[in-house]
Amino acid sequence: MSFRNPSRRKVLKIGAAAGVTTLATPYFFSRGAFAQSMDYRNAPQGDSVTLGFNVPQTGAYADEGADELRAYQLAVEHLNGEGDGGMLNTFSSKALEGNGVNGKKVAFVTGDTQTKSDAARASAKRMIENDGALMITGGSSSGVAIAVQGLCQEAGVIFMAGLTHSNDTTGKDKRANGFRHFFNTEMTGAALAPVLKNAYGTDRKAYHLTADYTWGWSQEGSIKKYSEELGWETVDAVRTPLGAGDFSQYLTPVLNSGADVLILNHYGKDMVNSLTQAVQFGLRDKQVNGKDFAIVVPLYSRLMAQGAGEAVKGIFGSTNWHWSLQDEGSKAFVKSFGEKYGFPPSQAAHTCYCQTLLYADAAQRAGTFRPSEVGKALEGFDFDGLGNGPVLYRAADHQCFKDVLVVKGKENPDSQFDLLEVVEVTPRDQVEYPPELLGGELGPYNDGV
Amino acid sequence: MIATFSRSDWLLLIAFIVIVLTLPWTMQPIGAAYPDLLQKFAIYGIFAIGFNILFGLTGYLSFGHAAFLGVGSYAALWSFKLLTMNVLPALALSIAVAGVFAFLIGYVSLRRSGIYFAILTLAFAQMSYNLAYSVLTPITNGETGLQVRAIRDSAATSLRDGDVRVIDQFLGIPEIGVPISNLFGMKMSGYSGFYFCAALLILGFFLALCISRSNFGMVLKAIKSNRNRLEYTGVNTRPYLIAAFVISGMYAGLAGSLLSITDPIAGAERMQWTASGEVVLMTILGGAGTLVGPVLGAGVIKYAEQKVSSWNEGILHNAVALLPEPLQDLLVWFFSFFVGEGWHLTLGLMFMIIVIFLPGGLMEGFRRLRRAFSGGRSADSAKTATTSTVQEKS
Amino acid sequence: MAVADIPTGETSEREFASGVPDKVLHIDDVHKSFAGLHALSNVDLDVRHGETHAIIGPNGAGKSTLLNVCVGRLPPDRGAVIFDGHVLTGKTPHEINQLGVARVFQTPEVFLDLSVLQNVMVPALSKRDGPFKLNPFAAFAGETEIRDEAEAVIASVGLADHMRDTASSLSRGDKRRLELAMCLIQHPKLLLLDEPTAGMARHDTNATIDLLKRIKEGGMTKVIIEHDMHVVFSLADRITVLAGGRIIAQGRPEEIKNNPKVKEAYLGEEQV
Amino acid sequence: MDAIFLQILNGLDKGGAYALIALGLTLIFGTLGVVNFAHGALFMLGAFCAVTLNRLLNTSFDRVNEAKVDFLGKPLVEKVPYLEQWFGPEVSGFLLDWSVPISLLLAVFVMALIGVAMERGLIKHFYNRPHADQILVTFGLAIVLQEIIRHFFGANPIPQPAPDIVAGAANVGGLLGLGDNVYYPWWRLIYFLFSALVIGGVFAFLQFTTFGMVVRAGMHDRETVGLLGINIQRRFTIVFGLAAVVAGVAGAMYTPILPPDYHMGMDFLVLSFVVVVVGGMGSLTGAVLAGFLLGILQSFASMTEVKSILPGIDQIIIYLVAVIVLLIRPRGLMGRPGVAED
Repeated sequence: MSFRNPSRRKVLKIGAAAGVTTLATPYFFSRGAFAQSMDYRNAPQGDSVTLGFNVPQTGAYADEGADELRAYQLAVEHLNGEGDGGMLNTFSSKALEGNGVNGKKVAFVTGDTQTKSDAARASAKRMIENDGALMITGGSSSGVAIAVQGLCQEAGVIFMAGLTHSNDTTGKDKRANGFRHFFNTEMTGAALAPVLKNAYGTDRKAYHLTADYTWGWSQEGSIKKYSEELGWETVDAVRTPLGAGDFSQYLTPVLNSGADVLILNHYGKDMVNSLTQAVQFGLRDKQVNGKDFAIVVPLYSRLMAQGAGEAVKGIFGSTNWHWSLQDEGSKAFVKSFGEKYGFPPSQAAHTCYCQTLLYADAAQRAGTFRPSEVGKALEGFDFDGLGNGPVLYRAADHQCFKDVLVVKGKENPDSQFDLLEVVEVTPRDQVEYPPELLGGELGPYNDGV
Repeated sequence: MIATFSRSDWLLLIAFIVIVLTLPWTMQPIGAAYPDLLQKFAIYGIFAIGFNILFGLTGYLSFGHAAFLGVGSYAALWSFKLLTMNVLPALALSIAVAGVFAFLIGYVSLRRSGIYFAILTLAFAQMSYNLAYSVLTPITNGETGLQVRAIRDSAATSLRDGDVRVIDQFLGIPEIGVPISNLFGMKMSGYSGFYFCAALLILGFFLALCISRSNFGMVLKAIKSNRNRLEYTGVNTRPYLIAAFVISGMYAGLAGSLLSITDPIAGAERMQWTASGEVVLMTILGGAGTLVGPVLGAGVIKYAEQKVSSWNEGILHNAVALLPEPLQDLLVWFFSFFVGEGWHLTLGLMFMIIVIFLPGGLMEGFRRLRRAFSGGRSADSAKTATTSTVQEKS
Repeated sequence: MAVADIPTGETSEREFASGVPDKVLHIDDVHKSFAGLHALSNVDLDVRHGETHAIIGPNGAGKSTLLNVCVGRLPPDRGAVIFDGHVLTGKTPHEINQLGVARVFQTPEVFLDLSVLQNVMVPALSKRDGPFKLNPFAAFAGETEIRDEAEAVIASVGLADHMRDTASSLSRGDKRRLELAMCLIQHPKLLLLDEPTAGMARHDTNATIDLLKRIKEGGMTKVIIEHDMHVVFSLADRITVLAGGRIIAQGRPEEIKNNPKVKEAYLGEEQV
Repeated sequence: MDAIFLQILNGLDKGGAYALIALGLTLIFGTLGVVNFAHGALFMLGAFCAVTLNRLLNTSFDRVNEAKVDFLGKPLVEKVPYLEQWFGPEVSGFLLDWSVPISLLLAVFVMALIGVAMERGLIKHFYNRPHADQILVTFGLAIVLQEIIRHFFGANPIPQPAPDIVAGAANVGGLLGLGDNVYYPWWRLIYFLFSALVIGGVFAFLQFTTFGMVVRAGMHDRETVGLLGINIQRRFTIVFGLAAVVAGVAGAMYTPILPPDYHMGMDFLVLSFVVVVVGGMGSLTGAVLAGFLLGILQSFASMTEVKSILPGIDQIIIYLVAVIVLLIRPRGLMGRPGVAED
């Protein structure tokens, strides 16, 4: 990622423009301007429109955040007609023409969520209040996503969630101004179950280790629900403290519990550590009840899986997207990302890129950036060509429904990126659920006036 | 009591009020004049002032003050959920709950001093954080954080997911969607929220000034100076320490309450030890034991967290756009270590430099500057400067 | 600060007949040993009202231990210390001070960060307001009466010019004066002085003797632990000699001067 | 029964790591009187010595393999380690496999250097400053160190596998005649032995050498030792170096158990302080004792049987024990009065 890369520099300069202009504008003037067009919050005044990219730049998910930021910059480039256009060329909607959105150049500001709700909200508020951002996107954990989504609802801007896997984001805590492209634990459960059945049969005893917070519980619940439907028995579900580091004291009881499957409802560093250590304890090579012992990691992240190294081999899990997919959209995205940065994009990068494109497309189709109009353009939107096959943005809960990938740690990887192989693409209709299932209420749109 | 303020105290108070109230204008050139950051300046200023009452005056280093901040936030949120969206009950409840919590923790922790005290407070705060994140989720809503919700339809909905707000319902205050915290109808977001926080900051500063100038404050300073001597002077230091601990806990509770008032969500990470560390850093950065220092330190750290972290390479390039290309690249390359994602590095370096060269924090830096400017004139003025140091500190 | 951690032992306050009414301090059969070593054994001592009582003895005689037992820092293994009808044994230092016992330390202990005036105000207020008073709004700056008195006491010890200086800027001798002022403002019934001239130059020592003599004229009861015989014989009305934790002699200065036992105990010590 | 035996093993293993970090921390505190908040960062730096060695061994040149394609469909550019080129795959494979144990050599050297540089350049100026200043400056240093590491190695954990031969689990039950159901990872057993060795070594060093005697005397009464005309300053530097080396090798050896990332130092910092304080500031035996005690208690508190009685106990056990110990024994298990109380 060299600073000499000319195209990147150009984007950066445009990206910075918004920040600097607002920096120099006394707030009374900008408030005055705002007052003149009391249309909606942060209605763009000049010839550019500012988006806010709120990603973790410090803390455990900093690498994931950095990858998200790369994807955002790429998306902005493509929207402004630079680079090779990426998935704009394969996107089923042809509203965008590569000359910005609604005739305005796309600029952006960035912020650091630190993977903390408080910091993320503060950062988003800065982008809304100070930098005039009219859409916030990003994030690498569900707590943060829900917190920022709530904020955007109050402030009256659109929130396009980044990597957030908890059901609550578009369930209990859904908001009219918030949209999610990423999948959730419910879909993971539905997608994994048939694969697990094929691989391990219906007579299995599962032992859960679950990160002791909302996402972990939600994941554990979904897997239990679907695996028990298969006929699996849940031997025990043990909660582990977030950031436990050493999981040995939770792993040793597994050995003598009579279980023959270990399900690690962990993400990030917890997943890396618990998986590495589980393999060290010989769980992957054991025989129990006359069967090979199996480990399952419901939510995989390739970036994080790199940290577990060899330990991921043969371990099943689910993922939103993977760079090895061979559809046109994925290929176009991998190509333009890979040529710019020298390595393939992660699923976090993919979902963030898609969200930016989807937002821009909706605004273009709506002909305005007004949140309620953009939202309506997204609601019930059917599209294709963004790497996941045909997708629906469901109106009832602002959740995308698409095929879910079931992946497995690759036995003989070709390169450091080649860690996972797609074993099954669970079709969309198998992972769909009624919107009432997860509760919550969207409420009305808020345009911020 | 007010009669006991010296002229310089009055000047200090007036200057403080003027500076705080004009922040929306004076902060413009550095891009910090927007409501959220201004609110944070005021809120963390209150937190740091309160922390300084314990640490700056008595010298007891608590590593667990974030626990009171967190408890205050949760208390305010529950007041919103159960009673009313009016902020006054929330404020009162937060301060009271934080005070009680601080009393319990202080009563136990203050049996020890020095590092042992620091670790005890750290242990209590970490226990609060760990429990709030996991098993206490019914009260705290764990990772997601406690939020204000619409009035619930039936008693079957849990209180986390649906509110009751008995006072508002009784008064028949209408609600559309999720309501906003308010002070008798004035909403507490944006600039009105800032001025509300600013008013409380000024009040908090005034109280701290009173305490600092009072006999009570003098005894606290004597504890820091020589606790053993104080015991032989007939003073029972333990209740003084507990009182200081509770007062500073209540300040933290107030700050936590304001966090919830300006932004109605409360998360457990507010209680983490790093959050406790942050207020220590603010206080030391500005100057422990001084009145203005902690507020200044809070401002600097919040500014770094919000603004320095947002300066990406693009903004850097614009900042040095007038320079020739290679030089630009070099400068941008160099500074990109310290801004954007590198802002933690800046913070770390800043602390090292301050602690190594300016043990009295930024306030000592200002004093030295002042002395350097006045020192040239006469030996007398140098002496006044030293005595005014005492004045300032006392 | 370690005081609070020391087990306080028997704290029940027994009724003690104060015996002779002019006895201010009565040390009754005090024993104290550290790890089997007898620091004090069988110590009986009476201090009369208004007298200056010196306790002398060679190094390790148990002088400091005795003082520490008196101020509540060390609990005795046996026996009791009765002051003015109160049993001091088991009381905390601040309680003992509130009863009217003030103490000057071996190395001057003052509040280094506070000004001279504040250093004196702290004991003045603790005398007036008791061991704890929570009123964050009351400031002595507004209370002329008590402040005037403090300023007078400071002037009386010769620190009038340093009223607003921080204590840390004072010389060692001045710190000692300040510490004395801190005790005097409380008008204690009993003043305990632990080697008040230790480490001082002759000039400062003489100045301190003068100061203490002036206090003596005020009729305050004092117990001095001292090494320097010059000081002892300048000030003391009565002297108790400790050696090996026991009292070996007691009496007026001239009696002590000629006591063979005392000479024996001090054999080899240059000062006698 | 097996379960309890395994939890004891877990506790010993965890305790070994805690004790190693706490040992250096309390050594620095006891001799130099400095509260070193950068000690976690030293642990992290040690771990990154292992990563660095691995990277060095993997230093490679590009070779285009026309037969394969990369993710963009271009000919695959393979990275060929120079080692492989020079010594053949067998030697390089062996070196890479054993890189973690080999990295101990690097860690000893690098950490001694870092330790001495840190003491000479920064710490010695803080001997007479208040503990709060020491905490802050070393905390600042810790942030700086970890940000530098992040700059070069990123934020994600980096796997460092143990040598193949000890990568799996040992049939401990079989070895001890407890039946065939008790397996424990070889590397963790090695780590426990390793920590016992290092602890023993440090104790022997302090107990049986003249240097150690002076240091112990210095821990007891610094002024007197200084008065004896012994150059205690130079010894302090060496002690700090020693503490850094202990933390460093502890970190390097821990990498197969916990893939290192830039933040791991902070994660261990609070914990190691709790261990030191529970043991008693400045007490070496206390630190070791407390390390193992907390490790074992943590393991037991995590058992489902215990958690069902006291929900969430495993989240707070460490802190709870710290509070209880400090309230019953004011200066920790083995602390001396007057130390670190102001």
